[in-house]
Amino acid sequence: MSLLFLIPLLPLLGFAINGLAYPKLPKQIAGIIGTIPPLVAFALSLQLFLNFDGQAQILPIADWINVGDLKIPFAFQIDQLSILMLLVITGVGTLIHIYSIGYMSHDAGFGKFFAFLNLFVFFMLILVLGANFTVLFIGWEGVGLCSYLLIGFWNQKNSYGDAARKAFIMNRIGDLGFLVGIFLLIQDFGTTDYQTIFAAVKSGDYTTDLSIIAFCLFIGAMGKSAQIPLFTWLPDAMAGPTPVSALIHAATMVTAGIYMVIRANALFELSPEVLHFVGWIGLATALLGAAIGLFQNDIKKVLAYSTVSQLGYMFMGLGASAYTASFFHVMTHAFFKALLFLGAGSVIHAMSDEQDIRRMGGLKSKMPITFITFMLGTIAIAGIPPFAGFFSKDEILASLYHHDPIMWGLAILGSALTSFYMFRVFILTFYGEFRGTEKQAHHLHESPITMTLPLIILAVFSVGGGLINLPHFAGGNEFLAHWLAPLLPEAGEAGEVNFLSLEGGAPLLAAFLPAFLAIYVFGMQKSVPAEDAEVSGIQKVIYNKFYIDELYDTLFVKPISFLSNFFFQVIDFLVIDLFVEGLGRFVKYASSEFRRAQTGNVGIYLFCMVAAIVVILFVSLKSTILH
Amino acid sequence: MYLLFILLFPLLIGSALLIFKPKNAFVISLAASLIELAATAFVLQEASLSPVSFSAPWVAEAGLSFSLYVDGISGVLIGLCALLVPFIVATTANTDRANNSQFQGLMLAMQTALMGAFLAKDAFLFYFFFEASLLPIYFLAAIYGGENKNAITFKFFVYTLFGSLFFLIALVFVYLQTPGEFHSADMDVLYQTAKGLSADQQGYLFAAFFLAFAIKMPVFPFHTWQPDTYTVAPAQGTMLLSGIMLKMGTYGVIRLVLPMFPVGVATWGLTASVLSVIGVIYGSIIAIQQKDAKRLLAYSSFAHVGLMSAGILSGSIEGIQGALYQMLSHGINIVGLFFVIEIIERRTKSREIAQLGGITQFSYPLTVTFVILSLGSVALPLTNGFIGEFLLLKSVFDQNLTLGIIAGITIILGAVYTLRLIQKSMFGNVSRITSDFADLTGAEKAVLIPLSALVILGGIFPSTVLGFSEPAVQQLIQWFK
Amino acid sequence: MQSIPEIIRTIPLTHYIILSSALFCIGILGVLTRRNAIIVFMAIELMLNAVNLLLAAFSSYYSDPAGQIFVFFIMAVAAAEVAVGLAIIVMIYRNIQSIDIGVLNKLKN
Amino acid sequence: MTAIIALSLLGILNLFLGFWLSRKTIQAATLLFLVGSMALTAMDWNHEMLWYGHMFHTTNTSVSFSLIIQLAAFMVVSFSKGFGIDEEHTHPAEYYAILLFSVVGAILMVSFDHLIMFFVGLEILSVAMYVLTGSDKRNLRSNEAALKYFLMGSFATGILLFGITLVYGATRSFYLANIALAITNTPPESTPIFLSIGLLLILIGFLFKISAAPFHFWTPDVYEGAPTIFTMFMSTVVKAASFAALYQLLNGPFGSMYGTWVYPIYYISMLTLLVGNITAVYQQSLKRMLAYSSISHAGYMLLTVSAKQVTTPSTILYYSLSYTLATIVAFGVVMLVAEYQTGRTEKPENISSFEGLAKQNPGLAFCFTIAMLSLAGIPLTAGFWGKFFVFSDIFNRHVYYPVILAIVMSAVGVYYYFKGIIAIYFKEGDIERIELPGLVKFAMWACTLGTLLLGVYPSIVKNLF
Repeated sequence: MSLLFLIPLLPLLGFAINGLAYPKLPKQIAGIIGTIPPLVAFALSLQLFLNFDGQAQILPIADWINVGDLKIPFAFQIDQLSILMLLVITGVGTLIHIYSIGYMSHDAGFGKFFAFLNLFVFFMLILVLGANFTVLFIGWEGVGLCSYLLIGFWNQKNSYGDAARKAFIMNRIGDLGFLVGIFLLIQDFGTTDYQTIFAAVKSGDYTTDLSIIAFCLFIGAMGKSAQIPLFTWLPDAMAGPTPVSALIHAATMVTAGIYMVIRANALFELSPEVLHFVGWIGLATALLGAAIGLFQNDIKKVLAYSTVSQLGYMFMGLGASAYTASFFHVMTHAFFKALLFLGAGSVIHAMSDEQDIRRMGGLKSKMPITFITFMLGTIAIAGIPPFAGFFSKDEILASLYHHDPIMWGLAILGSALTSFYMFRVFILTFYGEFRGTEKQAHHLHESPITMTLPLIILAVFSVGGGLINLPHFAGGNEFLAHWLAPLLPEAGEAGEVNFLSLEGGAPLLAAFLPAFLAIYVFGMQKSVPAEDAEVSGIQKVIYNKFYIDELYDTLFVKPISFLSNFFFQVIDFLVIDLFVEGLGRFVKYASSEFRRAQTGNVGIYLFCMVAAIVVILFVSLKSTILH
Repeated sequence: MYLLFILLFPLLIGSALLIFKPKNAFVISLAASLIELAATAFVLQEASLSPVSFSAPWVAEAGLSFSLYVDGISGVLIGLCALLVPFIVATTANTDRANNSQFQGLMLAMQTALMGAFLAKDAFLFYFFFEASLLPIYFLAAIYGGENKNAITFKFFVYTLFGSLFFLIALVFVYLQTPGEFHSADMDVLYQTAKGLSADQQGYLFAAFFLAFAIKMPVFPFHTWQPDTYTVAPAQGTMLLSGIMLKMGTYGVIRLVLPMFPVGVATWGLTASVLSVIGVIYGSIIAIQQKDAKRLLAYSSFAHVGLMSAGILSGSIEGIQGALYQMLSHGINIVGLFFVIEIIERRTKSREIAQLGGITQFSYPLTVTFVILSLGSVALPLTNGFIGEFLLLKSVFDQNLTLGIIAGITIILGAVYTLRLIQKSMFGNVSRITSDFADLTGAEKAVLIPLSALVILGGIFPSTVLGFSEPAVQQLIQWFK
Repeated sequence: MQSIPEIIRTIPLTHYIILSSALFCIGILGVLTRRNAIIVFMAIELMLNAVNLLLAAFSSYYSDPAGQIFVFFIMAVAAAEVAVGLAIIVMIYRNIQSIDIGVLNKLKN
Repeated sequence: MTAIIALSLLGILNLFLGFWLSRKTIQAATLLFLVGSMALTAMDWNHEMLWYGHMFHTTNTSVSFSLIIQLAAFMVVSFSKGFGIDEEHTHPAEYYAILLFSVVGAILMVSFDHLIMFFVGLEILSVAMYVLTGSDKRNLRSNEAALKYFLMGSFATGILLFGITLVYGATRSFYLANIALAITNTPPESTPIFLSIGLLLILIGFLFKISAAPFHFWTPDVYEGAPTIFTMFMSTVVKAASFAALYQLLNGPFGSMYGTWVYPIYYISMLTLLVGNITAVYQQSLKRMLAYSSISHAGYMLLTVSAKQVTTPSTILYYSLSYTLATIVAFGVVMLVAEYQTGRTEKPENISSFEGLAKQNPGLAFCFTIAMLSLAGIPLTAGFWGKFFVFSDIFNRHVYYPVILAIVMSAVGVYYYFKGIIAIYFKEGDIERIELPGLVKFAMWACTLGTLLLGVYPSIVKNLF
């Protein structure tokens, strides 16, 4: 336990060394310095996990903000939830670090990249370790920063920079909501400590409407976890190097919102209307993401929309109070989505940075390890048993079935779409003829061991990840559910599933049928998606992401730019300043008029004097004279 | 006695520079400001145990005394002033201003005026320095400024002076209500006296006081002098203005307005807060489309200070502590940011954002420090700006929910314009004028790196400062309530 | 044989006041209406004489010599003023061959 | 008191010295005489005495004002090297003698206890000023100024005298103490109406002397037309003496008629502030601008007079001193630069003639700046405290509107005073180094340092009494 502080500290140290020594440090050393901290942190987390006695512990590190009655310490909380998150972050993180050694080996900013990655791991660990909402907020914004830095990693390209800014700003919109939530918590409970707040909530010791607080916190989650309406940054975030997409925009950071809702489940449980809202937002996002994913041709974009969609599933689960199921999906998703991204990265690496699946095909033989692992990932995400994705998604669906059948039905639809577009990508990439250029064909090669090793490890987890919470019917003991039980409310979990019923059968059908359809269309018919110009109709609308970016541009960006110019040029210069300057001008004008009284003629001067004398005498003595 | 030293020492050296015009003005000035820093640190050390004061008769027949006082509140400000001036002096290194004894002398003279305003215990002494500070900065800006400097600096001078005259008249009014044959302008006595005034009087007096400070800060709609002046003044002048001088306004509200006119604040505080918050949003929105980097920062400073003002007017401990902390942070950040722009301007002769780009390829340290300073400015957690803005937003939020949320939008807009500035200048393609951008010199690093370190340290260890100011603020709040 | 003050007192004081006020006002009107510097100056002298008259009257009524002594002072000072004033007027006449006060408006605004 | 006798005799002596001695020596002798008379004046400090059948009264107040007047005269004489270069037509000894005589008049004005004494003092001062104004005989502007001043001045004297006469008629005395007694002992209903009329006419006579609007019309013309060195004298000595006398009258014998005189003063001071400050903004000639500035300062000082506080005399004293010091430097610099620019530019007294002064003449520029700041009432200078004391005096009366106007107007004041500063520092111009004689330098720096000293530590003067 005493070594706990090392877990976040090591990545910070790695960041400091790599960041300060950046241009001078040789790449090999930078890679090692970057990779060791998460590795050691993983080992420490594992040790923590194994020695955990079931009692949540608060580890105060230092005083932070102490003002009046408000005391916000730097403190870590070790409990079931944070330990699991530690494992996922450091585990997946380590693999991605290893992968990056290979993937980024040709990049000039190698050391900087590792520095940023370490910094990200640091902030992510702070996020999950924090014992209060404010420390969580440090991590929350910190990962946003790293996300910004890493998306814009190749900073010469302006569009990457734009994507990075978009991510940061959209996250900040959510963060404002989160911040308001924190303020409300402080107003009500005088603190942001989890334990104090949740204890007070459970004992009914609060005055304000908890649903407002929960809603504000959820706005934060919408930003961070890319839910409608704040999701558009995530697909753009694919501008970053692929390992970043895997780590930040699939496995860890984007699930912070889910982590936070689970963490604050006591609050959300008492705000059923907010939970309802969460569920519907999740559902809408899941469907929207999946729909857009259907027609994307950029391999990373597909995966990005898939992430948006999967995050939607997790929120749906939360909306149905199925916290375990959602968290289960967080974990399995971390495995298979990281795997898919890394696989995609491996493909892109081999294809000399080509990302369009219409230019790929037939890579199966050239890149066997990538092929196999990618396939396993695809199966997992499609929800085909007995892979990890099946169990976690099925659990969410099962709880939805009891919660709200309509949502369940739509979720099944989304699941079918997922299965279809994932197989579409998979087939188009690995089967058929190679459709790229000669030069690319010449370059094709399997990735180095540093890249394939993480793929293999992740593939193993994607296949067997379901074991973590293997339901009873499959011979498991629902480890995750038991493990998390102390932190969660009693009810909300689904019971046994019967595969012959609608409840059990529909998900299976939704996983298999679209898969076959995709295999048929793209594998057997060998059809290839049309070029951009040929797309039309509804497909074009979907391909262009329903023009949501354009909508936001018209609704927010343009008006604010207009306002900015308007305020600057009109209000500032013409209204306010005119008034200020006008006063000066008025004085000058008055002056030019006043001086005309000074005619230079003594006669007039004397006349004025006499007139003034008469007036003074008259006014002063008026009353006396009248009496 | 130490207080007298830290007050007069810069002036002494400054006037010596102005009169004798030595060749090596830079070394003298830097040494003087460092000695000042050391002496101030010593005073603050003392003040952390109990308030330090100094008093001498001044205009006895008018009840005015030359009394200086350092408690938790003024301590933060004199600390800020003593801390920043060496950096500001150091920014002149290797330029033609370095050994310009007039320039250095005026800066040191300015320091005395600023220190004086923060140290004063007697309200008239405060006013005295409050206005006197206008002179050195006016000359700095008007002699060394850029295009159209005469009209702009003149407007600045007249405008701010105009505001402070209302402050003076209101101050005289309260002062004349104080007991005793000769009256007294000691702040404690003024607090006591002003509290006994009628609600109407408090309202008027609040307006008169706030007007002066609102112009100085500035608060919407009294800000139109500010972007022009910041843009036209030489970088060091802008740093002095934005880093330290505008804090005289916020400090004045904390020191004088809150304890003197609790009823006035209760009646009119919300109106003033609303104006401040309008300024926050208004300034941020304008900053988004600015073409001139310096003007962008000017508007951002305008936005930041609006939040401080709103926080202070909430009258809560978070608001005041947050404002104090934010004054410190904002001072550090804005000085650093203006220096970055100055460095860019020195090398490219341009501040036009659209003409820059790709600087990171030539100067990694500049990019890193710039980003860190900007992050402080956008209030990212673990930077100094976060502590201040967190507390300020919370206080505004507690006072009025809607206002708090509107003020909170600043964290979004702040990110918008700051990131735009970073991207257009540091990242992207190299432009014609940045193509031979030289890396930072040692002297430039010596300013930017410590400032960046302070940004981060300030975000991690705020309790050093917050703890220092807490007793004094508690006392103020007790009185206010 | 009545003394001069007694003779003066045979007329009510009010009459003196009215008379000298009238004289004074005539002087003022003269100042206002005339453009010749000499005549303006004469009108001013008339005002002073109105004052002298009134002082003498008061002095007699109150049997207080101070008022009459003041008259002497006024006369002396007026003489000095005349000396300076005429010198100034002569000086101007030498320069512009005119003593019309309306002509003198080089200094204005 | 012995000072006035000494000064009169020395003035005559001066005339004789003029036959034998050179200009320089006479200047030195005059300065010496002034120092001597100041010493004599100072000897009366803390010796309150009545002289000449109680017509002349030395108190600490009168001694301080006398000292200020002589100090001003001393500074003016120090600056006077350039006057009357034209040896053929001018006789410097005469002007120095007239200056000394007028100082006698001014001292009488601040120490009188009897209206005859007051009248004599006033006329000595005024007649001397008429002469000095017209002393540049060949210059038509000087002629015009002299005639205007003379006509209007003697007109105002007439008004004043009529007022004195009416007061005499109502109170049967010229002694201030007796007048006061008579006024307080007469029941209001039996007070003749001409007492009030007399008081108001006296007041108007004063308002003319201190150039309060609308009796200010002579000021800009005369100040501009007169040789600068005498403008300097006029604007300082005449003003200080008149204010001291006005205060003495209004707060002494007429103190109980507060209600009669205070309202005219309020309105007139507001009008004066408005006219003086606003009109000054447009002026191109620095000299004329300073004339309007002098009008506006009269407005501030009038406010103090109306306050009728215990502190009022010391406020007037302080204000007069700070105004005197600043004005002397301001006119002094105007004079020096205009002299330099004569022949070089069309209008040597215009602001444009001052552009770029600071480059070669930093000392001159600095002194001028301090003077302008002091006139504008910026802290660190004496002018700030002057305004401060005025405001606090008037506030004690719970009078607000005039003060608010005064505040607004002082912001306007900053506007035009800074035009001068901007011109000398920030405008391009090619003024070479102007060589200053030692005395001028001394006087200039003495005034400047005095301004700064008073600005930092006003108590030296403010708590004299």
